[in-house]
Amino acid sequence: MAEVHSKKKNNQITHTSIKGKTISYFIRHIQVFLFTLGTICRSPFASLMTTAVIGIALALPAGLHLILKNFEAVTANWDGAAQISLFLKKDISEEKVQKLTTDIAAMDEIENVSYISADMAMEEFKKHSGFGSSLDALDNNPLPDVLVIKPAIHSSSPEKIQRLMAKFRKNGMVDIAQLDMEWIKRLYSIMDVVRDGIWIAAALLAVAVLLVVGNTIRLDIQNKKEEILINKLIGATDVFIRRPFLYTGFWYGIIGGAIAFTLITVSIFILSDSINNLSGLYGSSFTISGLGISGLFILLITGLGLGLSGSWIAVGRHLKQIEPS
Amino acid sequence: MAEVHSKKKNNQITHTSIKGKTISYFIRHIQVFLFTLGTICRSPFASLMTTAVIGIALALPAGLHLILKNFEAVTANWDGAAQISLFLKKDISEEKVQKLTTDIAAMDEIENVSYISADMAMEEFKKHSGFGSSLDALDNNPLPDVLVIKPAIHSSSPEKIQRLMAKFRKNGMVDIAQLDMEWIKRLYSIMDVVRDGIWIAAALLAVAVLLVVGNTIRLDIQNKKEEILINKLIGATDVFIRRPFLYTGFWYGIIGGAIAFTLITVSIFILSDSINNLSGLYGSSFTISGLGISGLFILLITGLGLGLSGSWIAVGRHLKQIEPS
Amino acid sequence: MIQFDNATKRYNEGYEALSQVSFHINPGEMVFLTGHSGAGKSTLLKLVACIEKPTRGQVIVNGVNIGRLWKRSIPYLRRKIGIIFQNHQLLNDRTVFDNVALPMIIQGVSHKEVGRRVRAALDKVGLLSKEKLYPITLSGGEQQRVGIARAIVNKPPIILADEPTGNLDPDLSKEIMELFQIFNQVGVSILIASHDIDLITKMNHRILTLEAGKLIRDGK
Amino acid sequence: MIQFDNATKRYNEGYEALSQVSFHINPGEMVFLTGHSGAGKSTLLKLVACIEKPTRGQVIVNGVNIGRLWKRSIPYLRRKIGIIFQNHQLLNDRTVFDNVALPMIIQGVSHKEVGRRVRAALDKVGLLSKEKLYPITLSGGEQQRVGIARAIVNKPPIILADEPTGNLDPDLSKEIMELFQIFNQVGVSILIASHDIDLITKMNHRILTLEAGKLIRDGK
Ligand SMILES: Nc1ncnc2c1ncn2[C@@H]1O[C@H](COP(=O)(O)OP(=O)(O)OP(=O)(O)O)[C@@H](O)[C@H]1O
Ligand SMILES: Nc1ncnc2c1ncn2[C@@H]1O[C@H](COP(=O)(O)OP(=O)(O)OP(=O)(O)O)[C@@H](O)[C@H]1O
Ligand SMILES: [Mg+2]
Ligand SMILES: [Mg+2]
Repeated sequence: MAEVHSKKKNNQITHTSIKGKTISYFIRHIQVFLFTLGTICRSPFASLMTTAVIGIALALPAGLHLILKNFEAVTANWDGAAQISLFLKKDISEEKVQKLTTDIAAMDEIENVSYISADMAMEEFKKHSGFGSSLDALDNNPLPDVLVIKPAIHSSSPEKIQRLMAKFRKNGMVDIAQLDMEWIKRLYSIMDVVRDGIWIAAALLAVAVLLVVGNTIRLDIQNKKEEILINKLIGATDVFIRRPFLYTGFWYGIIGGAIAFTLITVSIFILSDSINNLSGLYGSSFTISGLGISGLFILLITGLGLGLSGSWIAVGRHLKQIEPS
Repeated sequence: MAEVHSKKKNNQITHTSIKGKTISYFIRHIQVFLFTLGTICRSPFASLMTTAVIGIALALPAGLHLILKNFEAVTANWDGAAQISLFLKKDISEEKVQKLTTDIAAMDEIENVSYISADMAMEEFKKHSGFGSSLDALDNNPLPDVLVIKPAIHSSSPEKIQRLMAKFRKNGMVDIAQLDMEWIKRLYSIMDVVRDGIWIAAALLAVAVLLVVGNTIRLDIQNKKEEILINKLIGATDVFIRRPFLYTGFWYGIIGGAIAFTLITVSIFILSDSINNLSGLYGSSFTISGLGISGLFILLITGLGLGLSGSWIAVGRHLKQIEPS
Repeated sequence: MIQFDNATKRYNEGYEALSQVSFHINPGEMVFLTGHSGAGKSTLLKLVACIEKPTRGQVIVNGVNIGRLWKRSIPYLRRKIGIIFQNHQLLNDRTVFDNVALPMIIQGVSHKEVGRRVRAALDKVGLLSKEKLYPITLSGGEQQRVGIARAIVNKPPIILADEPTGNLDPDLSKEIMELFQIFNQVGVSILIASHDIDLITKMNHRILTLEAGKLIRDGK
Repeated sequence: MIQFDNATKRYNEGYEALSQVSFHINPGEMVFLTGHSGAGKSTLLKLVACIEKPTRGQVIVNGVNIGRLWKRSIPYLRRKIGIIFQNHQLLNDRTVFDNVALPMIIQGVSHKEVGRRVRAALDKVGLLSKEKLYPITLSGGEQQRVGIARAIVNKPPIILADEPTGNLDPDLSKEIMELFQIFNQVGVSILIASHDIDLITKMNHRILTLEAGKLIRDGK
C-alpha cells in the first residue's frame, strides 16, 4: 500500500513537471534574474565596491584605446605630415614631366601632386631671397623641376612611404627623392609602444576583472555557506543553487561596464583641455569623439562576459566543496 | 566573603597586566602578524586572487609613469630639438654682432650660439645652390647675418622657449627671430595628455585598490561573523578582533606591491622591442631604465598604505555591526 | 520505507559510529530512536537522508539504495524527506514565512500555492501570527517549530527529526510529539531521535535503542 | 553577585520579554531558571551577560550596573562570566583544544599556561582524549561538553548556562549538573536555565520560575 502511495506521488510530480516545465523554467530564471538585481540594489554600497572595481578595470584599456584612436584621427588630419619632394633631372621635356605628374597623381597611394617648374622656382626665389633682379644675370636656371607629393592618409605609415620612395627613386627621371618624415617615424614608434602597452594593460585588467568577480563570488559563496547547506539538505539541485551566483556575476559585469562608460565619459571631459590644446596646435577643427553607443555596447558585453566567466569559475571551484556532513 | 573573592581576582589580573604588559603586547602583535601571513599562505589561490588584483592596479600607473619617465629621458637627448635662428638687421658693425653673440652665449638658458656671417652664408649658398660664381655679379650681399641658438635642455619647454623668443624679438639688432619647434610643442602636448591620463588612471586605480582590499576584508568579516560573535561573547575587545583584519590588509598590500613590481619588470621585458626600436630611431644608445630598488620600495609602501587603509575602512564600517543578540 | 541491512558507518578517523545495524520501518510507521550521547543516532539519520553513505551494508530509503545513489539524484530523494534538525538550521536573514517556503521554492511551486501551503503549515505549529518575524526574534521553542513547519510543508512521505524537543519545555514537547502523531495518522513515516525516554515510552510506539553504534533493542 | 531590580526588557517589536523582574543571587550560589518556551529565560541570561540592556529597572552584575556600562568595558565584564550556549557556539575550523583556549588567547595568557589550563578543563569534562579533533566530528553531547570546558577554563566567578543539557541523555545530563555542582562548591556563582524540571528539582537548589516574562516563583 505504501509503495502505491509513493508511486502516486511520483506520478503527480512528473505530470505537473511536464505540463508547466518550460513556462515555470523561464519564470524561475526571470525570478532569479530580478531577485539577484534586487539583492544588489538593496546593499548599494557593497555592490558599488565590487562593480566600481570592475568599472575601473574596464575603463582603463577602453579609455587608452579611445585616446589612441582619437590621436590617430588627429595625426591623419595633419596636412603635409609626410611630404615627398622629387627633384627631377635636368633637361627633361615639359611633356614628359607633365605625364609623370598625371601618372603619379593617378596612383592610389597619392593624394595630390603639385608641379613646381624650375622657372616658377626661380621666380619665387627672386621674390623672397632678396637677390632680386640681380639673378637675371644668370645664363641658365640652375634650379631643378620639383614635384611635391602628398601621400594619401591610408598610405602614410612609415613602411608604406618607404616603399613609395623606393619606387620613385627607381624612376629614371627622378634625381633626388627627399622626405622629411623622421618625426613621423618617431611618432609611429611612440604609438607602437603605446599600443603594446595598451594590450598589456588590457590583458592585465581583463584578468583583474575575472579575479575581482571570481573573488567576490567566492567570498559570497563562503558567506552563504549555511544557506547553501540548508538548501542542499532540503533537496535543492546544484543548478538551483548555482543560478543566483551566476546571475550576480552577470549583473556585476553589466553594472561594471556601465560604470566604465561613465568613467570614460567623465575622464574625456577632464582631459578635453589638454586635447583641445593639442588639436589647436595643428590648427585643426578636430573634436574628440567619445565612445558612442557602440562603445557602450562593447563595454557592457565585455563586462557581462567577464562577470559571467568569473562567477562561473568561482562557482565551479567552490560550490562542490560545500556539502552537508 | 564573595566580594573579597572577587576583589582578589581583580587584583591578580591587574598585577600580572602591569608586569608583562608591554612585552606581551608586542608578542601578541607579532603573533597576529605571523598568524595572518600564515592564513594567507595556507590558501594561496584565494590570496592570489586578491593580491593579483592589487598588483595589477598598482602596476598600471607605475608602469605608465615609467614609460613616460623613459620617454622624457629620450626626448631630453634630442639634439637640435629646438633651434632658434636670429636674422639680424643689416649694417650692424662686426663688434656689435660679436658682443651680442657672447652675451647670448653667456645666458643661462642657452647651450650654445653659432654665428653665421652674411659672407659665410653667401659662400655656402654659392657652393650648394648651383648658382656658382654667377652670384659674384651681385653688388652687395643680400643675405643677413644669422645667429643659430640652441637652448639648454632645462629651458626647452615650449613656455620657456617662447619667453626666450620674446626677449630676442625686443632686441633692436634682431630683424626676425624664427623657431622651428612646432613639433616639439606637439610632443609636449601629447605628453601633457599622457600625463593627465596617467593621473586619472592612477587615481582610479588607487580607488580600485582601496575598494578591492576593502571589499575583501568586508567579505572576510562577514565570513567570520560567527567567530567574531563568539569572540565578543567570551570577552574579546574590539582591538583584539580588529587586529587580524588590519594585518591581513597590510599583507595584501605588501604582496600586491611585490606582484606589481614583478608585472612591471616582465612588461618592460615584453615592451623592450618597441622601445629599442624607438631608441634606435634617435640613434641614441638609450637603454630603458626599470624601477630599481627605490621603485620597488615605493610600490611596497603604496601597496601597504592602500591595503591598510582599505582594511581600516572596512573594519570600521562593518565590525561594529556584528554584535551578539 | 526505510530499510537497514547490516549497515555500518565508519568515519575517516576509524571510529565505527554504527556497526551492522539492521531494521525495517514500514510506510506509515512512527519509530523512536534513542541511546546515549554518541551512540550513533544522528549518524543513523544522516544515512537515511544521504548526508553520509554507509561504509558497508545497505540502506534503502523509499526504494532507493543510498549507497548506490548518484550525486545528481540526491536532491530528488531529499525532497521526499522532511528533516528537522537539532539546531533548527533556519536562515536568519529571511522571515519565518520565507524559511518555511524554501522547500517549495526549490521545487518551483507556483506562488499562490506556496502562500496557501506555508500558512497551513505555520497554522499547524501555531505560529501563523509570527510569519513576518525573523527567526532571531523567536524563542528557542518557536524556532524549533518553524523548523518543523518547514519539514512538513511539502507533505513528504518521510519525516526525520533529530531531538526535536531537546530545547522545549515538557508541555511543548508533548504538544510537538502529538503533532508528529497527527502527521503519522495521515500515513507519513516518522523517525525521531530523542533522549526523553519518559516521553517516548508514554507515546507507545516502536523504539530503536542504540548503544555504541549497535542496535541493542527494537520494540515498544 | 547578580541583582535584578524591577528589570524590564521590551524588544523593539514592542513585546515585553521580561516584566519587572527582581531577585538577588549571592556569590557562590547555584540557581536554576525555568519556565515555558518563550518565558524569557534566555532574555534574562542575555541581560546578565550584557548582550541586551534592560529597558527599565536595574541589573547589577559583579558590582557593575549593566544599564550604564560603557561599550568599551563590556569585554572586561564578560571575562568574568563563563557562558554556555544552547547551541554550543563552537568554531568548526578550530580543534577542540583551540576552541577551549580561545578565552585565554583573548586575554593574552602565556602559551605554557594556556596548555596547562586547557587540558585541566578538558579533563574535567572527560574529553582530554579528543583535544585534537574538530567539533564537527563530535556528537552533540561531546560538543556541549567542549562548550562547558571553554566556559570554565578561565575560572570565572560567574557561570551562565542556557539549557546545557537540552541535547544530552539523562545520564550525561546528571553528570554535567554534578560538574556544575563541583564548580559551585569552590565558590563560583552559577545560573542555569533548564526545562528538565525532574532533574533540577532533584538537585535541590534555588529555582527561579518565569512565566510570560514575570517571575512567578523563587525558591527550592
Ligand atoms: N563527521 C564525523 N567524523 C568523525 N566522527 C564523527 C563524525 N560525526 C560523528 N562522529 C562520531 O560518531 C559517534 C556518533 O556520533 P552521533 O552524532 O551519531 O551521536 P549521537 O547519538 O547523535 O549523539 P548525541 O546524542 O550526543 O547527539 C560520535 O562518537 C562522534 O564522535
Ligand atoms: N531579539 C529579539 N527581538 C524580538 N523579540 C525577541 C528577541 N529575542 C527574544 N524575543 C522574544 O522574547 C520572548 C522571550 O524569548 P526568550 O528567548 O527569552 O525565551 P526562552 O524562555 O529562552 O524560550 P526557550 O525555552 O524557547 O528558549 C519570546 O517571545 C521571543 O519571541
Ligand atoms: Mg546527535
Ligand atoms: Mg531560550
